Amino acid sequence: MVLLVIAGASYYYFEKLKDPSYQPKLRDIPAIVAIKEGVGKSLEEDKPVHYQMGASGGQLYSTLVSMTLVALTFLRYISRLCAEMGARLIVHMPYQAESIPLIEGTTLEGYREAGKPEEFQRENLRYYGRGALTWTQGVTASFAQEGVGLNLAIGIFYSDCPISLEMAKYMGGLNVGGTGRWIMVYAFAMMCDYVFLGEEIYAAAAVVSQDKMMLVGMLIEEVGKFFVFLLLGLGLILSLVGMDVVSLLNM
Amino acid sequence: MADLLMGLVGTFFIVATLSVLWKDNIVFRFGQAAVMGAATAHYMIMSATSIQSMVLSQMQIIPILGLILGLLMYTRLFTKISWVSKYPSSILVGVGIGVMLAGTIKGQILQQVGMTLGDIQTALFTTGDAMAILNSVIIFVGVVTSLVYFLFTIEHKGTVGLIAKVGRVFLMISLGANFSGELVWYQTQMIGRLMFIIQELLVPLGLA
Amino acid sequence: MMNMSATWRTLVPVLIVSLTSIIVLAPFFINIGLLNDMSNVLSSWTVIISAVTGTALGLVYMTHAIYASYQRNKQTEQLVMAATTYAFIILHIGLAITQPGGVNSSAYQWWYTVVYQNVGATIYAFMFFTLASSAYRTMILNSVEAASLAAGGLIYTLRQIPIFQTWFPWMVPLGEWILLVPNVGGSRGAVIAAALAATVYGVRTIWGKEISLREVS
Amino acid sequence: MSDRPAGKDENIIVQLGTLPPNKYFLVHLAGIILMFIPLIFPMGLPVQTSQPVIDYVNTIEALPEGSVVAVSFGASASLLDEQEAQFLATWKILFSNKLKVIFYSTTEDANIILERHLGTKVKPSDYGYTYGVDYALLGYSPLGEAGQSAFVRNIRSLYPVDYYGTPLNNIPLMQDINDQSGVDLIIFEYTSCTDVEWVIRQWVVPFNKPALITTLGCCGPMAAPYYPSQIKGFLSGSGAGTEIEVVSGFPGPGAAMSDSKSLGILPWLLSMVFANLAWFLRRSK
Repeated sequence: MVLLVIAGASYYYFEKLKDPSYQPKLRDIPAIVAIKEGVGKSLEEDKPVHYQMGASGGQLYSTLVSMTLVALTFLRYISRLCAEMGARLIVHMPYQAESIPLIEGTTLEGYREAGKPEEFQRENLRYYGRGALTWTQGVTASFAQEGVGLNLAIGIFYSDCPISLEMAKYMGGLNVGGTGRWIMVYAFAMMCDYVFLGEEIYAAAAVVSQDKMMLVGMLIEEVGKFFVFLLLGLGLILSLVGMDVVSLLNM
Repeated sequence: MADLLMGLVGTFFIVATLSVLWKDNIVFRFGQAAVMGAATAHYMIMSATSIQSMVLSQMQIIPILGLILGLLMYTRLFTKISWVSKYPSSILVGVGIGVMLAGTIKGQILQQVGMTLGDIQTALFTTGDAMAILNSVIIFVGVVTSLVYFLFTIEHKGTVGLIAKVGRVFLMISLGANFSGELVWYQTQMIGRLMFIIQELLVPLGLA
Repeated sequence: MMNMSATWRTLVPVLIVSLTSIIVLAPFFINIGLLNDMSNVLSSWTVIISAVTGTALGLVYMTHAIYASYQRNKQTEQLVMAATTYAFIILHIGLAITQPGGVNSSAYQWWYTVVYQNVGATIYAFMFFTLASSAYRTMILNSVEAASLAAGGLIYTLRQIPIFQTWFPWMVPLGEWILLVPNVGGSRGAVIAAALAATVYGVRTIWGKEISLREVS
Repeated sequence: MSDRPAGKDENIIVQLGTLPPNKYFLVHLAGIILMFIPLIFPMGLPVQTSQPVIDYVNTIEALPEGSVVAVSFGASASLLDEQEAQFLATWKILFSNKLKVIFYSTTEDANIILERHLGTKVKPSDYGYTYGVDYALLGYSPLGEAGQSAFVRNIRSLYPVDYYGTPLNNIPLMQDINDQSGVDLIIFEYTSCTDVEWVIRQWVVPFNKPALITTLGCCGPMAAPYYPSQIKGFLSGSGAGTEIEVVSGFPGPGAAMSDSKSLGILPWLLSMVFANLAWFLRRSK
């Protein structure tokens, strides 16, 4: 049923998109502006920009794939920004080797959009082997030896992320980041200068992509949220009169 | 002797890893280089073992097709044909999307709503005590207000702003609880390492 | 010719994504033997593909980074570190191949325990300190949000520490209450919101409208 | 606010409340030392038990003798300290209640740990168990949630042979068990917090199978919403490990950690008090 509502809303908005004057709008998310500031700061301090999508952020065939896609959208944005502004970008790749082709492709695409594909260097894509342990160590070492200007961390983060975030802070970097895994959001809330709380990464991805299709995606989602409100409201009334709402929803 | 060696080498790696808390130093860098090698090798061995058991030991057409798709991933390394790697990647993403859609809607949307309502119902009609009713109402308020915080099309001003603020308080308490769960867990890990040093190094040396 | 190649480069991958996801999704709604089989085949391919990339692709990129870093900064230390990494790779692979029992041999297990498992556990121990120092910086009662963060954090921490359970027995039910009531309220909202976002991503991808994948060249 | 380091003229409380990172290292060091002492000189502080843990033990003990329990084992080698006490106690309860156990793993590490611990720390043979008759090890499947889905529908499609290569049909225990209907209880053990949804989606929702989970301390909050309606009981973290040892009466590694935890947290708590005092002092100026 939810799928139907969302598919219906998608259809409505996709049709609406055909009108070129239509411009969807979302509320401000301060952390997006901070990304640009951070790249500027890196340039001033002559330090690289670091991008990480999580030690285990390259999951393509799991239920978390949507977050990998969000991380790729941001990767494209940050690589375009770095190419345009002339900052050096270091991408700490997740350990899932199967995601490497997509990551390299996306980074290159960002450089292409900025018109500087020749500045892309494969050596700036770092790989550290299996598991969170070596990844965190590798990232920490890279922070310590190459310096941190901006540390942008968006993607699937597991319990290992406090180290990479706190170490970036420790080495004087500006932390911007967020994850959709609610359990780890606390680390971002506590350690980042600017944070995307949970689902905000999806909205922010839509904004940075500057693509109407992505923005409309957020509107579709809002329809979904109002549908959930409706369910909650109706459900509350029905459950107060004693109907078995729970098994109704489990159908 | 072998036990003592394990204690020594193990303790060395523990100290090397933690030493970056003080500052970046050569012992930390050496430890990092070694672990990177070990982890990469372990991954390679595990992957090779999977290929051996899933493809090479059976030599059937479907696994071999999978193997070929996997090899296509390596086209990424050659600029001219790098686009070929999109094919296997697309299969991976497609499977991911399918699995995700199947599980997410029912488990994470409808059931979460159902549980929220179910709590109220249980509290009202089964348990019936005031505290349970209050708790279920607090949960309900938490769910609604935190969802309002995640509305992106409405600016957070006025009444909506106030509701979103309440939502943010709920979110923050939840974050705090997550934080402390992890903090105590990590402390356990630290204690575990100290126990390792005691058992593997100090006991063989006769110091504990 | 140009058009043809554009089709192969952009359109076909999008179609593959849509088709694969529909095949994997369908068995959850309808029960058709063929679809189930195809879905199983696709699942087994994902494992094989990731295993094939796992055998060497990462190593290629790692070597790139190590080599470039040495070119930039030709110091003996860099050389020693690179040599250490490769020595450990060779050591592990060598043990796995030569020792009877491979990864289950006692020699491999020795190294596995002492390096991989041990450092892994230490990394988690390390996190205790990073969390502690970040809390020291942020859990200051200077706003309602920070105060709620601190309240959730400190109370549930104290609830888990045995000595406080003895000193303040009321801390246990209070900690449980934080965990089971306000925490559940907040996290359910967040989980629902994120699930909706993920669903929209999924629907859009099946529809062939997802841009984060499409133009990757 | 308290980010700003203290000036020389400010008082000692503000100084202690705004330590820069390189000096805060000393608080960490004090923590390490205080954690170390009770490991050598144990203090034996008492432990309180909580409802999810009691329910966890009761659910297992309520099963009639000979019931089949599936244990989905997803431990990770680097996280053993957090989980060891939990699963060792769980196994002891399972074995002493004469339940039949099917172990299968969801992580690479889990198999190695499973084999090592069953061979050394909790030996099934000590409880009169025979391999194949009373318990079986099916091995590792890399499929994640899809693996759980396959397991509940057709075990043999996922595991044609067991861990040692014996066809499932030749294992007495597995003769009549082909899918979830042959299993009376699922104990789901995992280390990645969102994996709790696997057991909910694959076991509980479609088949309404009684489920117990054991996980890390940090995953407790994620599992809590499912308790007690969908999950009958849960263990999260080494604290629960200590508790289950108390509830079940089987001693294990959990007890030793308890004292060390109590002392080791004190320097940090103290520093938090100073951090807040420093903020209030500065604001009142």
